[in-house]
Amino acid sequence: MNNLTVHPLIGLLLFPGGLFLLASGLLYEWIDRKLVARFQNRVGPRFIQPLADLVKLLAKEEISPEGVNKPLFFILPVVALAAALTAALYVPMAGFVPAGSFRGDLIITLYLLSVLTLCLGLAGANTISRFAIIGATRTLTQLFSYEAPFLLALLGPAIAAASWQITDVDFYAQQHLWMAVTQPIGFLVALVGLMGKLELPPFDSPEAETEIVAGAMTEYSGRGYALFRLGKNIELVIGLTLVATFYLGGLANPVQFLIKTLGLLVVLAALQSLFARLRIDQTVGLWWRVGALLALAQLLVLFLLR
Amino acid sequence: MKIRLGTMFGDIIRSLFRRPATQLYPYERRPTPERLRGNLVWDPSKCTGCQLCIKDCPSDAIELIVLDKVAKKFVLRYHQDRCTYCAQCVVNCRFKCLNMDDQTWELASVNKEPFTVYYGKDEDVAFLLEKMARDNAGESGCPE
Amino acid sequence: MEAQRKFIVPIGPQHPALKEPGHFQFSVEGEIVTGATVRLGYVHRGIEKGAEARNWTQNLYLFERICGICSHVHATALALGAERLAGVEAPPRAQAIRTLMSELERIHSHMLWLGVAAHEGGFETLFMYSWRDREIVMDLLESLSGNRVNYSVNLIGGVKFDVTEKHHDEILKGIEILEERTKHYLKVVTTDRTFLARTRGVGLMTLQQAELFGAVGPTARASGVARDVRIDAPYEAYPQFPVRLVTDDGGDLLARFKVRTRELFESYRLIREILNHMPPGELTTRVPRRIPAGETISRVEAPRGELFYFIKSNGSEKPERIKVRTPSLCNWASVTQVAIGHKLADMPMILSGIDPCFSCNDRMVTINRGSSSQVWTWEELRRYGIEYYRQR
Amino acid sequence: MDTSTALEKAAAILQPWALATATPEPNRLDVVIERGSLIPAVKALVKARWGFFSALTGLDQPPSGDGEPVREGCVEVLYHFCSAAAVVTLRVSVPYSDAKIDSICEVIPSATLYERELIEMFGVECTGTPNTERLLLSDDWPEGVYPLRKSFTGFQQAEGQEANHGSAA
Repeated sequence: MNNLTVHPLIGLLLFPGGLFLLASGLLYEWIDRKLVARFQNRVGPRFIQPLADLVKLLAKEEISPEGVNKPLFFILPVVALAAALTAALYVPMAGFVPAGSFRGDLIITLYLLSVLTLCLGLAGANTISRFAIIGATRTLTQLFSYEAPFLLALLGPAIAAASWQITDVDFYAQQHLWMAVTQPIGFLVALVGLMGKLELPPFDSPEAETEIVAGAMTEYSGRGYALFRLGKNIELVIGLTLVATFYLGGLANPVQFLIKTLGLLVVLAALQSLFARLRIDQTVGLWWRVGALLALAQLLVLFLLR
Repeated sequence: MKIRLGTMFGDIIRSLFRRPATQLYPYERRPTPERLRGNLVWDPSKCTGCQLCIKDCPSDAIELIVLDKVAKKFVLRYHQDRCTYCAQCVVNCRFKCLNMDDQTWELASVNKEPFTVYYGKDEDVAFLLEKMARDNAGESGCPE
Repeated sequence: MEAQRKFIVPIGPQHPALKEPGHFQFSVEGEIVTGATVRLGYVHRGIEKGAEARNWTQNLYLFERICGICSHVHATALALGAERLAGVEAPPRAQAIRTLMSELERIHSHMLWLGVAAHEGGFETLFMYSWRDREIVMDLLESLSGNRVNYSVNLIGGVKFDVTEKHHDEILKGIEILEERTKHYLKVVTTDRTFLARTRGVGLMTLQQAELFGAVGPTARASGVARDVRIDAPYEAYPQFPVRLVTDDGGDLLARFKVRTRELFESYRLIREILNHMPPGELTTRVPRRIPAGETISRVEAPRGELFYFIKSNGSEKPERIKVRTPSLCNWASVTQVAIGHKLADMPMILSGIDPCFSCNDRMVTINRGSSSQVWTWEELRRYGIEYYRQR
Repeated sequence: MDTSTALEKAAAILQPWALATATPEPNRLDVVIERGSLIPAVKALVKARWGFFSALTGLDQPPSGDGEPVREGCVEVLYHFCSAAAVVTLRVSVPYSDAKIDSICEVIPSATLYERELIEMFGVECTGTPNTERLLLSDDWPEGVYPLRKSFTGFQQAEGQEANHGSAA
């Protein structure tokens, strides 16, 4: 399918990395915002808004607050974005064959996605702002709570396909019935886990504006903030792709990619607007008491049925 | 009472197929209500110069400048930027010469000058402005 | 040593949780709040002092501007007090219109609060919807008075405008939609699992505490205190149109939600009754410009609770002293006490639970301070502002 | 309990400390008391569970010096208690020269906010109120300038007047 003749490195800049990811990240952010707005009976932003925000932030002065480790302060957003971009290499973006693929790339992808959250937590802990520190603690607490169930939920399809390689799972999913049907619990946990990962409401207590302003990102401005936001947007696209690949019958072509990820995004936006924010203790409780157990039960069923 | 998840589900689904409640204000204007208290307008023909309106104005937004008491030559200087649009002056006026317009209510400007409005017969206002200009010129020329 | 290890989280004076400036310091251990202090005064405007330099009518408008949400009750309290001192009473129709406006204002204030509290709890959808529906009552107020806020209904001795047939129908229609929606919101706040997790058992204030702290209004009624000026000491047209007391024994945030939404139904009922039995007659009565000397206490029930005016006249055109005690001030004490032991995440909810109104409390002019460590006087700040804009 | 019986009851409770009583309006009772008997009086009201502490008003009575016998300037502090429609007001007068009053916080803890307002606006020291940091006025408001006293008439003049006042006292 992918028989372009450009140099692979240049190709990488355009697709699946670089430009394509940036554009799709911004696009998905807009769709998300627009959908939430429509669910709330508002108008919502115009499609150019995320780009405008990005350009504005990039053009702004970046202020480094007192008392931070400067190199760390500047490098963290870059690392976060880079991690998110790298993660895209192993995922069937837009339904194409991933740029790189090897045995066990699922684990690598998941950990690359977590690097963003880790960077965020570090960034918050790096400053002396009280809001940022509380935000950082909450970010990391949340990371530890959703990570295990999310991983377990993605393990289900991998076990079914008997491979740790995303392309294999993709291929397997295309051949079989949608795993959202065969493994409904896993699908639910994965979807909600994605919301936790992206700190979307109701799991947005790490950046609850009414309590701790912007959480870990309170002290960030200008470029650093823009990069973090961009990283999150890209994570949104990758996360959606991953869940769609695993649970919605794989991604064979761009049309399928669009339909499936956008469908997921609609559900995600609806979930975002349906609930009140959970407190951090409630989030942790929910994940460990409900999420992890459910995912484990799903795995157990899988093992028993094999 | 039963505890449920997602009690607003019906709302959000319905609103997807509904027009947004947001008004795109500068492009979309609703008609103003009849009683809207906008700009103050003054009809000089009925005024007797009793100054009752000025007495109770909570924000010193109106001044009545008497040019000729006997000939009933008055000019009303109205400071839109000070006005609180409470309509007390309209209530106080026994001759119904004050009124609040329900159409002009967009009062934004980058400087203060347009907010001082002179009401009165054209010749009176012209006379006053000329006099003020003369006084100003005299003042600045005088002291040094 | 202990004191130094305290981790203090400042909320305000500029903070997304507060729509108005106030400064709270919460000392926390982990997420648990161990202490709370409050600092007010960021929106002091010197109204009590200013009142002494204005005549009674001018003060009516000044006091209406104490609060942007419950403006009508402030003017009403002053007008009632002044009328009592002058020994006159506004005609029945005027009283009924004042009451009608008070209740419409209560609806708008409670709807606003519902939205704000939902927003603090991170329930953006409820926030958006309740504010969308609040527009209905705002439109009604606008079409009645000509203004969305600061309606300027009152005159000393009456009201400015009448309620026509057209308004009558308009209001009834609006109320009907609102009632429908309020029923829905009551269902949402009492049955939604995620929202209940944030409100049930949070910010608990017992009956004893509420009485000790002198809480007023819905905050007190949610703890089971039967205290409502409209019932205890009816004013305006409340003797003819009695209100039923709404209380709840819960004492937590959920109870406050319940009490406020149920009060909305009471307001709807009252408005219908007033509209259907509107007394005919004059709108104003004559009141002398000089109010006879004397002291009076004027108490009215604002949306947030009992509003207390102490008015002293010295027989001139200007009042000698007007003391305003707003309901929020009564309820502050309860917040700082109740906060202890709760999670930081609950603070915004608890704060908004009493429906605080900062500008109601702050009525004193101060010298502004710049954001930097350098202290700026108002003049300097003004000059800086003018120069800044001139350069642009 | 209707208003008049409530007021009668309050009058009975406050009888031991009352210097003078008045009923300016049918639903009100004014009781003038000594500074020293404030706390026992408030305690008695609270103990009898008579109403709730509703507000605290300061009233400035500047010195009158022309003609009549010279009266020392004083601040009248009014403690309003409400029970349904009935309002009982305890009136305590404190002279400028010794502007001190006992805090009632030990009896009614929530009174501290009102007391702090009184301290800042009228310069009446409430001995024993837990926190006397600035509540309403800005941190750089000059000491000894009390905005709600009649002698305060704006900023520039106030400083001059306050100085005069100090020298006179």
